[in-house]
Amino acid sequence: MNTNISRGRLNAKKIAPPGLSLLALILLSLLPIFVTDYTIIKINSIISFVIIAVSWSIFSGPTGYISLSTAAFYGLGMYASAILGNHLPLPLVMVISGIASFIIALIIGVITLRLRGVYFTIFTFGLVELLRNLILWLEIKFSGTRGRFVPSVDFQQVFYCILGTLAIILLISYLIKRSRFGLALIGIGESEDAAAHIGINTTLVKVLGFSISSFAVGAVGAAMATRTNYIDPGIAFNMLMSFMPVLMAIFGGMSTIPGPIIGAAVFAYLEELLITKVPEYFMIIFGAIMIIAILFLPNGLTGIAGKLFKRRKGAGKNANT
Amino acid sequence: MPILEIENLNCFYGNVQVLWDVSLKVEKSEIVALLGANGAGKSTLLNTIVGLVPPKSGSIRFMGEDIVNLSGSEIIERGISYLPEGGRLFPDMTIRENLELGAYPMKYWKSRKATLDMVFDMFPILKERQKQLARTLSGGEKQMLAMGRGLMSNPSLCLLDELSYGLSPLMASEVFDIVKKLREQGITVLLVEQNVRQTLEIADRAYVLENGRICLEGECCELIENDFIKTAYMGM
Amino acid sequence: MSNKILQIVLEGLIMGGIYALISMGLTMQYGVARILNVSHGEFIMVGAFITWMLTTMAGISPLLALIICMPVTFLIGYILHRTLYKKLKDLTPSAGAYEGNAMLISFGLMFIIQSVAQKIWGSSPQGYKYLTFSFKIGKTAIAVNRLFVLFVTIIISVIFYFFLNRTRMGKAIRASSQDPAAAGMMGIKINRVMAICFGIGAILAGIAGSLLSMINNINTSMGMNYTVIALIVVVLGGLGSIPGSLVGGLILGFVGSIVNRIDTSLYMVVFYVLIMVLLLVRPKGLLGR
Amino acid sequence: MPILNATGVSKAFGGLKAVSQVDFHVAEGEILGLIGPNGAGKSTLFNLISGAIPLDSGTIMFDGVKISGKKPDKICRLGIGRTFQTAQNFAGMSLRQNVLMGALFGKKGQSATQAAADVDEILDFVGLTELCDKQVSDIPLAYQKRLEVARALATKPRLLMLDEMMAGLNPTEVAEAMELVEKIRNSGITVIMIEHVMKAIMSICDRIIVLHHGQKIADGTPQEVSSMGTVIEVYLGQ
Amino acid sequence: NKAGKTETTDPPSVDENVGTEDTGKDTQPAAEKESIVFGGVRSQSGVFATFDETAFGPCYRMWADKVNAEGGIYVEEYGKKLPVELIIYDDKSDMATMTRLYEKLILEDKVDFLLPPVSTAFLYATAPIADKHGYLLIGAEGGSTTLLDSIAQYPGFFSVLNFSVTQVPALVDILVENEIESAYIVYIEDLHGTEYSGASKPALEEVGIEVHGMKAIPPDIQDMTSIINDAIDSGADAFLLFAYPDQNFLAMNQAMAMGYNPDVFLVGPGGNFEFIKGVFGGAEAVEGLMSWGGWNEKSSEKAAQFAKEFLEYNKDDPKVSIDWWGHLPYYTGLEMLQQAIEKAGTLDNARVIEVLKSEKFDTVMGEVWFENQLLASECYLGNVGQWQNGIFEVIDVGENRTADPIVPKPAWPAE
Ligand SMILES: Nc1ncnc2c1ncn2[C@@H]1O[C@H](COP(=O)(O)OP(=O)(O)OP(=O)(O)O)[C@@H](O)[C@H]1O
Ligand SMILES: Nc1ncnc2c1ncn2[C@@H]1O[C@H](COP(=O)(O)OP(=O)(O)OP(=O)(O)O)[C@@H](O)[C@H]1O
Ligand SMILES: [Mg+2]
Ligand SMILES: [Mg+2]
Repeated sequence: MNTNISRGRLNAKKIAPPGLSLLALILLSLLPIFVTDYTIIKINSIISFVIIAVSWSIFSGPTGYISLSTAAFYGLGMYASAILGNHLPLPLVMVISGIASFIIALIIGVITLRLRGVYFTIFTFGLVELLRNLILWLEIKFSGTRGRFVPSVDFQQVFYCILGTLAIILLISYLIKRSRFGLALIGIGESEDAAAHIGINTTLVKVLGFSISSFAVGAVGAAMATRTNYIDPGIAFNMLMSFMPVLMAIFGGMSTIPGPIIGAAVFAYLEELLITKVPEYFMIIFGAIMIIAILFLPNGLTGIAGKLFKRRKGAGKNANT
Repeated sequence: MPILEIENLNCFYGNVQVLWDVSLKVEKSEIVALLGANGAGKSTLLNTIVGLVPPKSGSIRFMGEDIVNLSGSEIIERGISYLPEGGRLFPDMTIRENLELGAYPMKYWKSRKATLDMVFDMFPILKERQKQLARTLSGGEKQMLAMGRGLMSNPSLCLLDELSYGLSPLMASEVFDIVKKLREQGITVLLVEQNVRQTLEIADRAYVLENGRICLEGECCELIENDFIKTAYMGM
Repeated sequence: MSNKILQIVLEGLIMGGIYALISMGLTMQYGVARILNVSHGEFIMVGAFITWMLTTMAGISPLLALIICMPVTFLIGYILHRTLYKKLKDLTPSAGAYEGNAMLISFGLMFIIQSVAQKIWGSSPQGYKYLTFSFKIGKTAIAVNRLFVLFVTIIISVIFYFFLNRTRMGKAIRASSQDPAAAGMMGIKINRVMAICFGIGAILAGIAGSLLSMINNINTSMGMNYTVIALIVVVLGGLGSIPGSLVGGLILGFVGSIVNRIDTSLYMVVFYVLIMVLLLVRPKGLLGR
Repeated sequence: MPILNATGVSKAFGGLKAVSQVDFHVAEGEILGLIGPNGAGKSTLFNLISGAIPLDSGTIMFDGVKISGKKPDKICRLGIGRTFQTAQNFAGMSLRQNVLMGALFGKKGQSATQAAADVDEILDFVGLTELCDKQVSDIPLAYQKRLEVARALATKPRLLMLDEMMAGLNPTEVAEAMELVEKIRNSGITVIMIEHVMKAIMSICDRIIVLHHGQKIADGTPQEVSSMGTVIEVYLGQ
Repeated sequence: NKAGKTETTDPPSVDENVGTEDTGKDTQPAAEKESIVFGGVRSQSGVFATFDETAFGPCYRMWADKVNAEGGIYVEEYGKKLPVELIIYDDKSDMATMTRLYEKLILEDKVDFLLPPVSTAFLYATAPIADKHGYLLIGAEGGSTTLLDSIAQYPGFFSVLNFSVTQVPALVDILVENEIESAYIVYIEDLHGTEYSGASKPALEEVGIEVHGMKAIPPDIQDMTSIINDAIDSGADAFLLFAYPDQNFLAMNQAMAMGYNPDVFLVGPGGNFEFIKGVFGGAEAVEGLMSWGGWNEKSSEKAAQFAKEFLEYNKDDPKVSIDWWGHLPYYTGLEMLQQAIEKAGTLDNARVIEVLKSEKFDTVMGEVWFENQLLASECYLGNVGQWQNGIFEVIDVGENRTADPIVPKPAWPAE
């Protein structure tokens, strides 16, 4: 990609250097040697949130189309795992589930992406509820049951699958951010009309963006279903799953790649910490922390990092003159 | 005593200074025009007068009293009404409701019926269409409504920003007629316009703002012959 | 046959009316104050529990309790806006960022309110009996408490309509929702108006909660369901459109009462299909522009 | 052969016939003025040509290709650029990046290096070089409109549609803008412009079309049109 | 606050425990063992919080305090009584959180024994985890026939609550005895609802009771007018509602309001709680209402004693009220576990499982034992109950009966 683009203002925000991420991934993959099993399980769950938050912000970050459909693809992934898990190895189930999510998102995208703003948001939200109720109804009416067991998979295998997905989604996210496609997504977010009139096929870009951001969610859903052992429509299509990535991305700061990563990691860790240390007051403290964090870090966690950085640079400049 | 007197006003957006030592006076029952290139700071000056942009330094006196630290609604209550660029009507409210909101401060709300009649007298077409939603009006009607709304607070001074913006020539001349009508009603007008010729024809005096500084002022009948104005603002 | 129709209409009106109340409340909060208040349902729950407490413990009539509920919920909403959201607004310059952050704050509020309520009132269902008798029109039994709720909903809606369309504050609210900056130029104190809107949203939620407690049992985790319904209705009707919320709520009520007769468990499925189809046909909601 | 040919173009919003049964053509290399009272349907006509909104009936041919029914990005890539009445820019980006977007996406297979080179040239052409690193939201509205022109030019159009590019300019600035339009035409681009500034329209347009209530009421040289009774009555005034 | 719970917020004691356990729970007889740690993940917030608040929650807290008051559980291996320590986490009613936290209890906190999570679905998800790590798990809330198919896979899994397998036949007997000829069934669309409705329909039809209607309702139902109207129109003698308190209470409220009063009115879980009287303004409101479960002070002396102690223990907490279905078996499960540990003389789960499978235990329910990992059906003190004069009477046909059923049900009280 031409330097003129990456030198510009938008890309000036530090993109996580791929080398550093690679190192982090390698360290993570060596983790099982050093830490306890439960730590792996915990990190596994945190990483799954990171993947979801990063996926979400691939599309919703630049375009401003706030999607609440994460739970739909996550749930589909869980069902894929419950249905296929007995016959196929987990990585394959994840790939199938990811591709299925991609295709379904493609179809949904074609139908919905002419909606704008909150209308799109609510539509995607409705999608989750629709799927939940539809599957519930189908299960009751036709299979006469409601839940399903998910074939269990060794947690280390799940961990490496999740880690692999993380690597893939980070790579995709990084590539998109640097590509013409990523620029088109930003353009759509800034002014969709203008974007269309300078030759950007907005429908195609949006639909593709939406589908790419759904792919990994489906895969993660399939992997994480093996951690819950048992699912039913209420468990698989859980609204909170749709809200989480939004909260995490805003919490971390939306416009950069590290934002959602940090947001998701801090958020998930904090929750785990509170839930085990102060289960009785967890909700109150968690809510209060959220409010305080937003009030004092309105640009998310990475926002303060950016501000500190700028201030130091500014101070340096002043000192020179 | 001038109705509006501004002295050495300096304004900033963040760290960028937009107005530099601006001083101007408006006498009662005058039409004063404010001319200047795009981005010269004309709208900023009006915004500062009505308290939307706080000045860094300088004074703004209205009828002899300093109004720099007053809130927007207090300034309106003192008798200044502001017609922002583009009219800024409430599109999903009727003509009548838009007008009523012009008299929002309690002081005027009580007498809104009487003022309404006065405005309807001035713009009979608004009276006919009281119930029509603002969004469905034509460009010229919108400007009339915006002016009518500005008059609802019985102002002694009207600040008008780019009245003829985007209007057809026919509409534009209608709007200039209305400004003349205001003066006949004894209302003082400070007018920002790009339509320099027509403005100079109806205004009494004018100031020229360039890059945030007043660079020229004078009677309109003189300015219209001024070479600088001719070359810089009338494209001759 | 006519019995069935009467039943369907009444059912639709009663639940639709409550949905409309809830949604109008959310519209006030989102339409003017730009807060997609995810904790809206928690105000419903609080209203319901205040009514329940006053009724069962203090022996007050639920109707009186409903009236007491109004200032209480208003104050909670008003103060929350004057403190939290005002502060957030001062801190977040861009409108888009404010909307996102405001939603996050309301998420935090949701957790806190729900958890505090659970500490006070527990998690089990609660209820009381109010006007649990019926009369008959033809062969149709009509429950008086539900009819009463319908009656109150209509009165509240009418009052609300007059407030918005006829009063000075009402007009200021509508103006602020259409162009807050221009409203400021009219001398409208925009921050106060927003706080009032947030408070009114809370009142409407509180009233809905009160009414729900008269016909249904309540529990401290009931809020989220209603938040979801309100969100959907608000979008269905058209963002920021009060009549839209009213129409949307009623539609939802009627769909419910019709589908209930065909296959109750299909209710939500039909409902979401309907919403999605409607949105595709009218991408800005029924009465949105 | 005309570069653009429209026949029977109509669009209604609800009951309102914003554009009805309009036939017109644009000859290659001309500057065509589009005037008419507020709400006459001028901007709507632009929207129909550029594909921003679908038309109810009629056909529009561009350079022998039927463009009615196509999406805006296709139409842009066929060679029609436009600006909007209220400037639509990528507000969070710098001026340079805005123009770069046009250069990158406006033509198929445009290389990034080529696009970057074009950008500098175009910024210079429209006179925005000095401001090019500023963010859009920091520059005055009139410049934002000029930026739109630059971005449209970056897509390498053969036909450029300008919607009230001169509104809010003072006469001197109008004169500059007129120069720019002529420069654009001289570089081989056909121009359609909507304008209420009569002086500009009368002096640079080769031909003028007048719309009223969505219908074409006049079509001719500036002299012909400005002396027509109906045009004076509904638009120019005395 | 109960003593056991405060200890959960006290990490040092947990950590100490972990430290000692790390040296190898199975290999060395760790002489320093100070307490027996029971860990559980319960829904203390969210939609299922009501389970922990009213069902199993009060039981395990009371049990832990009672055991500790007596000095603890005697474990031969250590040669002394060890006090009970509880680690309870909140899963906020979320399945994924719940399963993960059980893994934390097992892998990180290395608790000695597990306490069950809330509800059937959660139990299903937990059973494989417990089994994988060799822990025993005695389920509390929940149970279902699907369980019977999979229970053998998890040899350390036990269930104490009676469910459709024993309850539906008991109900059918009562209906037959009272010459009920037709029934109208409403059920919630979930495991519980499908199971009970699925089991009831053939059972009723087999004895010649006609099923006039069978309607599924979603959990978030707001209005049951149409269902009540349909039930009225069907003219069925019995109205059977297999749902949870939320739906049950809504149906009761609407039935009262609409004057629907069939001969038999039975609701699923919810009808068996003491607090139901308060919800409808007094005992007379629920007179004649049937529900699942069934034990009361008349069932046995031990049951009476338990009820007394339970009320005494929870008298300061208005949120807790007695459950005339589950509380007795839940508490029984805990007592069985305690006695099994004492009998095994070790904290080794595998050995305790053996004891649980083979021995009989003396509990508040009398002498009880497991049969195929379920509490033997003879052990239960009742399967169907009916409110009569403010008492939840057992009306099973047979010796458990504490009062004759009142059929037809008396009218709902007038306002
Ligand atoms: N909210 C704002 N934040 C930052 N800069 C601003 C803001 N509003 C205006 N400016 C800048 O201040 C300067 C003066 O703007 P102003 O709108 O007052 O000009 P104007 O004379 O009214 O121009 P126009 O004829 O385009 O209306 C311009 O450079 C403009 O970009
Ligand atoms: N998207 C739309 N929905 C509904 N009505 C519309 C829409 N766009 C335009 N209109 C209406 O169509 C008519 C023509 O509008 P248009 O914008 O084309 O006018 P115009 O000739 O460009 O006027 P102006 O000179 O004021 O810009 C107007 O009455 C306008 O209100
Ligand atoms: Mg201006
Ligand atoms: Mg136009």
